[in-house]
Order: sequence, then structure tokens, then C-alpha cells
Amino acid sequence: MYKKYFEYFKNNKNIYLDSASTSQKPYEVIESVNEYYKKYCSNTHRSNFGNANRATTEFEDTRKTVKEFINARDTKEIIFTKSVSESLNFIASSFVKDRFDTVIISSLEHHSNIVPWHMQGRSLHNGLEVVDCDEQQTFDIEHFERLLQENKNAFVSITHVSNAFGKIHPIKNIIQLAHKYGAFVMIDGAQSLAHFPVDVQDLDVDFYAISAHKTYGPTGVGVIYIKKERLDDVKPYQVGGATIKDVTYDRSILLDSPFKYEAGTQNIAGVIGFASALKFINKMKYENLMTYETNIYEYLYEKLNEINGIILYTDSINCIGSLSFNIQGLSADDIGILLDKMDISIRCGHHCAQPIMKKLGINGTARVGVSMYNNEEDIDKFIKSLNRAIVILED
Amino acid sequence: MYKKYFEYFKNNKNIYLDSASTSQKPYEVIESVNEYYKKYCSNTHRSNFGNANRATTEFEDTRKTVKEFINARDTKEIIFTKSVSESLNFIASSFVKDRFDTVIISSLEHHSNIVPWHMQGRSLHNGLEVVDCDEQQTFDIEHFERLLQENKNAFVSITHVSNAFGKIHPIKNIIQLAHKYGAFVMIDGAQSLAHFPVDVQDLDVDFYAISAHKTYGPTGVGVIYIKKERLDDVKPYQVGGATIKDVTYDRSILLDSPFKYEAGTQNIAGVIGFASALKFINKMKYENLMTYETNIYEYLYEKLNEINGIILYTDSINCIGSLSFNIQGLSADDIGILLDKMDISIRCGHHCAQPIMKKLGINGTARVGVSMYNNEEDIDKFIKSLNRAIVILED
Amino acid sequence: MGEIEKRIDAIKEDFELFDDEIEKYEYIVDIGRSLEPLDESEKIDKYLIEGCTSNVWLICEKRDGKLYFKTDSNTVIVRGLAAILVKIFSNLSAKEIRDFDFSLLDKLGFSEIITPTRQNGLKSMITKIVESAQGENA
Amino acid sequence: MGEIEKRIDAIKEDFELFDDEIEKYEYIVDIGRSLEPLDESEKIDKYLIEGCTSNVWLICEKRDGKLYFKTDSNTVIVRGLAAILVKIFSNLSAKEIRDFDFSLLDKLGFSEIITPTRQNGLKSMITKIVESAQGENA
Ligand SMILES: Cc1ncc(COP(=O)(O)O)c(C=O)c1O
Ligand SMILES: Cc1ncc(COP(=O)(O)O)c(C=O)c1O
Repeated sequence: MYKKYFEYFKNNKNIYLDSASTSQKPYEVIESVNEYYKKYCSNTHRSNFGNANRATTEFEDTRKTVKEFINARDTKEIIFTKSVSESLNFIASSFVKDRFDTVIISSLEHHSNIVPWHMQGRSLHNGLEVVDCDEQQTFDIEHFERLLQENKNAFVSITHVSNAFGKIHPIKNIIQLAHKYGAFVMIDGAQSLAHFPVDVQDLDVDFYAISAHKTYGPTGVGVIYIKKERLDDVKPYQVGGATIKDVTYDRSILLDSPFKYEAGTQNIAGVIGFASALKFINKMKYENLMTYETNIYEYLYEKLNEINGIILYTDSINCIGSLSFNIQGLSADDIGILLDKMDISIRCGHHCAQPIMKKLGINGTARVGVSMYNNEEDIDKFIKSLNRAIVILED
Repeated sequence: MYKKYFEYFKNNKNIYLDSASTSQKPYEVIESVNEYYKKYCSNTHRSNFGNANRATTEFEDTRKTVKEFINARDTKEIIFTKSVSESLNFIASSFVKDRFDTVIISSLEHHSNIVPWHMQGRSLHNGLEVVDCDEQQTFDIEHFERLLQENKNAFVSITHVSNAFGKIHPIKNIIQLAHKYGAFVMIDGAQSLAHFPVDVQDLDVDFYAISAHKTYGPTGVGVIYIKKERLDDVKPYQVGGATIKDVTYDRSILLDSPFKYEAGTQNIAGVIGFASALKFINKMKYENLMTYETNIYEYLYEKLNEINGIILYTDSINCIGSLSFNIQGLSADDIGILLDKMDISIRCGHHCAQPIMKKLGINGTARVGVSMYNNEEDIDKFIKSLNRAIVILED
Repeated sequence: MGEIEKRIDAIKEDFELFDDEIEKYEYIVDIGRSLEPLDESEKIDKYLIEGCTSNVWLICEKRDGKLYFKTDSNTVIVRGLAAILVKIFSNLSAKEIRDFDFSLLDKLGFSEIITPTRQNGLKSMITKIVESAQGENA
Repeated sequence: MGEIEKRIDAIKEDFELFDDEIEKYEYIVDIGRSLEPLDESEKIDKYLIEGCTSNVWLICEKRDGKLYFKTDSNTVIVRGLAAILVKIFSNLSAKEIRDFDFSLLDKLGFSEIITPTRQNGLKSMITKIVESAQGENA
């Protein structure tokens, strides 16, 4: 039903079930990238001729589009980066470092929300605390509150949706609780916007990281939303061209946000393409997508659940997008290789989330990532192929 | 003659003379970006199915292409970033900071090679030294040597070609001299590869920053070449997904270069497109481009020189790409606005190089940036329009 | 239609008489030239709005409950455009300015005003006009 | 054509008998299954090559001036592919291995060997084979 909006499926017969890694791009996204390159390619924010003005306008219109999309109050709060990884590293180094004694993360974090803290010399119980989860990978909110009580000067950095398990964290509660104890909160939203709306004002979140390439947009574009009240305390991360009001050899006077955070030529084509991705979602309407995707996800869950020897790590409630599994006695890698030969694209491995894999005592999982363009037929073919792979791999 | 390789000129009648800001992209560059999005869009280095393998292979092939293009010894030495600004900020923060007492730059640096040093608390004669230049903006190599003698523990960071004036620095001599005094050297190559070949082994440079978008490639892609011998001392800059071999909550073990420096999903489409840009240059051949561009540059220089009241800031020798000028009594901004209305695209302003502008006692210049796709007809139209603008602006 | 929009439309009509962009800008150059310059003593930091390379000075005065603006610039086209803006927003109550939908300025079609470049002196000038009006109660 | 390339061609011919990719991999699974496992005492860190999730162990032994390799893996397909690699490179002099153009391995067409993913156990295994040969004089 939604496949027709994506040229990829015209050119491929494979069943793409790896959207949690990156999503396919609708026609209009690719088109707007092309239009920039073919019709008005120029640098932004510097030159003042016609096409450069157009490029600047389209670029800044994307900022407005993002602002409205996540209901920010001001375009100043929208800063473009190259990825969620950069967004998280940016805030870790320009805001959290040397300011907070403790960083609190969940058990389901992606390495991008773990390793930056290690690089600051933090380790478990030594500047870094991890909130427990139960056997369904559900966030232990009581443990979280205890951690907030025990760690007075804490920063909270938590993923909205687990990329490995699709588990949705109750971030509104998390943020409220954190604020009650005076802690600021960053949310890793890499896996959110492709599936459901985010309202940063309603959430009252301090920092929210967004990925374009996982949200039907181009590669090489991320966003970090920074709540207005935090802006003064966030140092510039990279500096140089177009971040500057006045430079002598003795000192630099920086521009205001967002410009002071966006050094050098940006990924202009990518940013402009991202606006088209968000407009595409608006056209499809989240309410439709959410109903549709929830049904597919439930369908997939049920079908997988019927398989002999299946190991699932969550229930299907409060999950979206990603579903991880293993088959008793088999290696996920082997399953992935055989599925690939049957034209089914899933991802097998630790999904950049080794700590939770270690806690579960496994090397990794096979992960199915479903998106709007997947349908029941995709799931049926996947299940059939999976069964065939199991037969081949079982003695 | 070369215009036909660029779709932009099929869609535009303007005379594009702003290639020092960003260059137009040849058909094949846009095509390879499209091909990735339309035919094998997937994440790299993670998933193992067919299209993901293809994306990874194309991505790593780009690394090989860059390696060969600049004659690096090892693909490990080629690290992708998002821009020259990021490349310079990366090395400033991951290698230079806390290691060197002094950073030596030239008088013609772009803000991207000034502001990062300010952010480290350096200012003129206080951790930062600036090499003089003469009235033709020629690098004062004797002053440079004195600075090296006076500053024992120095790092040298110098632009290869001035973006404001097109002046080519004698970087081979600079590097040799620096090494003689035990100093490492970073070269800002933003304005080089579009115009002439670079051989990092012949130069014996330690760090060399490259821009894709100024080299006929996509936006959002840069490279930092790091000489093998320096790799062990360069700390990771951003960390997270795919930089990691093993993560527990207590520590992370990083992969080897280049992966440990490339956190998160890269600008896959952009990187792949960059390979096509370099292959395009190979097809056109540098020797042809250099002859052709030198002629155009000379032609432009002569024609400008004939204009009454013209102020030029360099001779035409050892210059490439950019040419800056002013007209006595007129503002560069006004000239730029009027030229724009006559469909001539140049850039007016300080070109992110305020210190040299201040030294010259000006607010900015009008800058013409010529590239392979400009011809004498472009120059003639530009000169004609410039003359008309002057008439309008002069009382 | 409010007073400000009326003024904008009138200016727009004036400019529609020209067939091509260049003539339009010749006219703006003329406006810029004929604008009475600020006294050097008025060109002080307090009134300065820094653009990338063009500077604009803006002075706001209040008389009889109305706001009046005076401007100058170091470059003639910006001077002309600034003069046009000052004409549009002078001799109005602060409330009239506050209530105005500034996106209507785009009607004039001057890319120098419309484009959101990072350091656009004219855009900053408009911001200053808004702020002047917001600082007033009436 | 060198000995190694001959071996590669022979294996390639074997695999050309299969019409489809899946049968090929069924065969690789069989090879993986029939490979004699390493003794647990040999599965030590010294011989371990870490992939993303699949681990490979590789032991190099020298007898009568020739190199012999033994391998094992925790996943059966990687085990099969590793077994094929070991068959190709065992019972050769170090020089034969050193002189070999490793890009010829791509002829086999196994994407698991060809793709330059960041943590590819099989690719690392090949690197280890090269290093073993480089460590030898003969
Ligand atoms: C000499 C020089 N250095 C650095 C830069 C910054 O490059 P980017 O904007 O791609 O980060 C530029 C671009 O204008 C440049 O010309
Ligand atoms: C939850 C989560 N956080 C962070 C990231 C990193 O995003 P990127 O690779 O775009 O930097 C990902 C992507 O896999 C993710 O799923």
C-alpha cells in the first residue's frame, strides 16, 4: 500500500526489513535533493545571488519545518548535525562534560549513548548509572527514581525507542521525574519520528536528538533540539565559517543560536531533502501510519511466536519498529545469511547495544525492522523463508 | 567546453562565478547519489544482506579512491568527516589541544582555521602566531622560520590556497621547514583538489583536510588525511555506533582507524557520490584542467586590471580559483547585488577571513571564483555587467 | 487592510512601473543617495546594526505617541532599502507596528530583505523596529 | 596459474553445480558441520579472531617447511567458509601465500568474504593468514 511511494521497491524484489538501520526514501525526498543539485546548487548563508538566496531560504525553511513538526517554540532551538551520534556527542561534550557528576542511562541504550560517557572517564557507578529493566525490557521507573535520589547532580540521557527491541520508553514520565529532582534530560530519538509524533513542548524535554536517514530522509543529517532555556549553557562544539560575527587574531565573537553551532558548509542537499521527508509524513498522516504499523507489528509478532524454538525478548505491547528474536540452538548470523540468499533483508548482530546483549547472555539477535512500506505479504514471505532457513540449519 | 558535464547549466542562464563557495556537480555525481537512494539504499558496515554489502563496498571503494587520488599509503589514513570545518575542528580537539604550546597559522586563513584555536584559549602571541605576508599576500617564509625557532613546541596549520585571494602557499617548503624544527603540519586543502593534484606522500604532510562539495562532490562530506605515524596519537572525536569492538558499562574498546573515528551512520550517499567526483576529475585530467583554468584566470585578471579604479590584492602569479577585488569608492556589497540582478553570481563579503580584511583596511571584497566550467564568454559578460554596475553606482 | 500594508502596496506599485530588475535597483540607488545622512554624532554603536559587511544605523524617536525612524548605511543599496523600510514604519503607533504581520514585507520582493542569511543587516533592522515597538506601551 | 588459484578455481567449479544461492549455502552448512572441531583447549584468546558476533579461531602450524591451518567458529556458515579458506591455504610454503594476490579470493563470490564490513571475522582471518605467512622466512 505504501510501497508505491518508494522507488527502491520498483528496483528491488527483496523484502526490506532493516528500516531501523536506515529507512527507504520517498520519491519527493530524492527529488528535492536532485532539484538542489541540478537547479540551484550554491552555498547557503554566505553569498547573496538568486540561487544562493534560494538555497538559504530552502535550508532555513527546513529548520521551520522541523520546528513545527516537533512543536518547538523557536527555530533557534533547532540545530542541524550530521547524525544522532553527532547530536549526542555534541551535547555530551558541550554541555554535560565537567558539569554533571552523574549520567543516568537506560539498559537499552545504543553505543552512541554509552561510549561518549566512557570517553569522559565515566564507568558504571563511577559517573555513570544504568536503570534496570525487567524480563520484558521494561524500564524500571522506581529504580530510576532511586538513582535520581542518590545522585544529586545528574544528567539523564535515555533512548526514546530501543533500536534492538523496539521498546518504547515512558519518556514523559521519565522527564517529569528527572525534572522533579532537578536533572536535565536528553532523549535519543533516533527510532521515534519514523513511527510516531513527538511534541517537545508537551514532553518538556531539554535535548532531543533526531535522525533524518531513519525518518525517510537523506543520509548525513541529524538534528539536536535544544530547549531555549538551555541554549546559553551549551558551548559551541565545532567552530569556523559562518558561526562568527567578528574575528580578529585575538578573539572571536560568535553569532547567536542556531548559527554558532553550525560551523562550515552544511549538508545542504541533505537538509533540504529532510524537509520533504517530514512533509511526506504529514501527507501520510501519523494517525494512519501508527494504526497501520501497529497492525503489521502485531501480525509479525504472532507469526514469529508460532515458530518452534523461538526466543522473543519483549511482549508486543509498547513496542514499535524493531523486533528481535533468536531461534533456540541456532546462530542469528547464520539465519541472516540464509535469509539474505532468499532475498529477505534483516539485520543480525548486537545492534550496537552490546551491554544489553551481555545481560541477556547472548551474542546478538536477528532483528526485523518494520516500516510503513512493509505489508502482510512481506511478513508471510519472511516467515516462510525463516522456516526454510531453520530447516537448513537444524541438524 | 566543460559546461556540458554539469546539468546546472542546462537549467540556469546565470554566470556562476562562486565555485570557491561550492562547485557545481557533474552528472555522474548526482547519478551515483541517486543510484544509492533508488537501487541499494541501506546502512553500511552493519547489516550483511546484498544491498547493504553493496553500500558498504561502494563506501569503502570511495576510501580507496581517495587514498589513490592523493597518494596516501593506506586506507587507514583516510577518514571521512562532514566538512573541512569538521576536519580541522577534529584535529584541533583530538590532537593539538593540550599537546602543543603554539599554533602557527598564515595571514590568509579561513575562520575555520582561526576560531578553533581561539576556542582553545589561544590568542595572538599567546599560543597563536600568525605568519606575515607582503602586499601581494605572499607568505613570508623567513618570518615563518623565525616563529619556528622561537616556538619550540609548535603545531603548524596553514591553508593550501587562500579562499579569499586564490593565493597558493608554498606548502612543500612550509612542511619541510616545519619538520626540520620538529613541528607537525596540518594543511587546509579546501580550495586545492578542485584545481590541482595533491600528493600527500610527496608533501610529507601530517594532516590534510579535503572538501567534497568544493571538489565537484556532494554536500556534507569532508576528509581528513592523517599520516599513519600520527594515528596512534589522535584521540577519537565522536564515538558511538560502529566505532567499537566491545562495550560493557565499564569501558569501550575501540576499533582500529578509520572506523574508530567514524561514529554513527555516515553520509553514505554523499561519500559514494564523492568517488564519482574524483573519477570525473581523473577523466578530465588535471593537466588539462590546470592549463585551461590558468588561462581563464589570466584572462580574468587582465580584463579586471583594465577597469578604472580597480583594486587588486595580488598579482596573478601563484594564484588559482579565487580573485578578489574592490572598486575605488564603491561597496562590494552593492556591486554584488547589482551583478546578481544581471544574472552574474559572485560573492561579496569578508569570505570568512576577517583578519586579513582588517589588515587590508577593508570590510570585504568582491570575489570571482572560476572553475573548469567557466569560459571567456562568462568572463566577458561578467566584465560588461561589472562596468554597468559601476556606472549605476558612481555618482 | 492596515495602514502599513497600504504603504507597502503603494511602494510595490511604484516599483511595478519598471520592466526589469536593474532599473528597479537603479531607483533604489537613487533613493539611497537622496536619503538625508545621519549626523556623524548619531552613527554610534548604540544605533549600529551589524550586517556581514554592510552596516545599518537605526534611530527610533517617539513624538506625540507615534514612532519615527531615521536610518543610514555605509552602502548605497542597503541605504535605499533601509530608507524604504523607514518610510513604511514611521509615523505609526507602536501598537500598529506590533500588530503588523511582518511576512507581508515579502510582497515587496526584495531578496535582500527576504533571504534569511546569517548576518543580514536589513533583517536585523526589521527585528530592531519590532523591538522598538514592543518596548512601547501605547 | 599458481597452486592457490587452481584450488580456488576447483572450489568455484564445485559450487557452479548448484543452480541457486541457497543450495550453495546448504552445501557450505554441510562443510561447516563436517569440519572437525577444535579441541576446547585450543579455543583460546591467542587463536581467537573476533567478528561482530561470529568468532573464528585460527591455528597455524608449520611442518616440513609448509604451513597448515586449523579453524573453528561458533556459527556454522562461518565455520563452513572458514573451512574452505583453510583448505585453500594449507599445505603451502609461506612464500606461496605471500606471493598470492588475495583479491582473487573474490572469484569465489561469497559476499561474507568480500564485503569490507567493519568487523568481519572471515576478513580478519584472511589477514591473519597473510600475517602468518609474513612471519615466516621460507
Ligand atoms: C580555505 C577554506 N578553509 C575552510 C573552509 C571551510 O570549508 P567547509 O565550509 O566546507 O567546512 C573553506 C570554505 O569556504 C575554505 O575556503
Ligand atoms: C537508538 C539509536 N541511537 C543512536 C543511533 C545512532 O544513529 P546514527 O547512526 O544515525 O548516528 C541509532 C542508529 O542506529 C539508534 O538506533
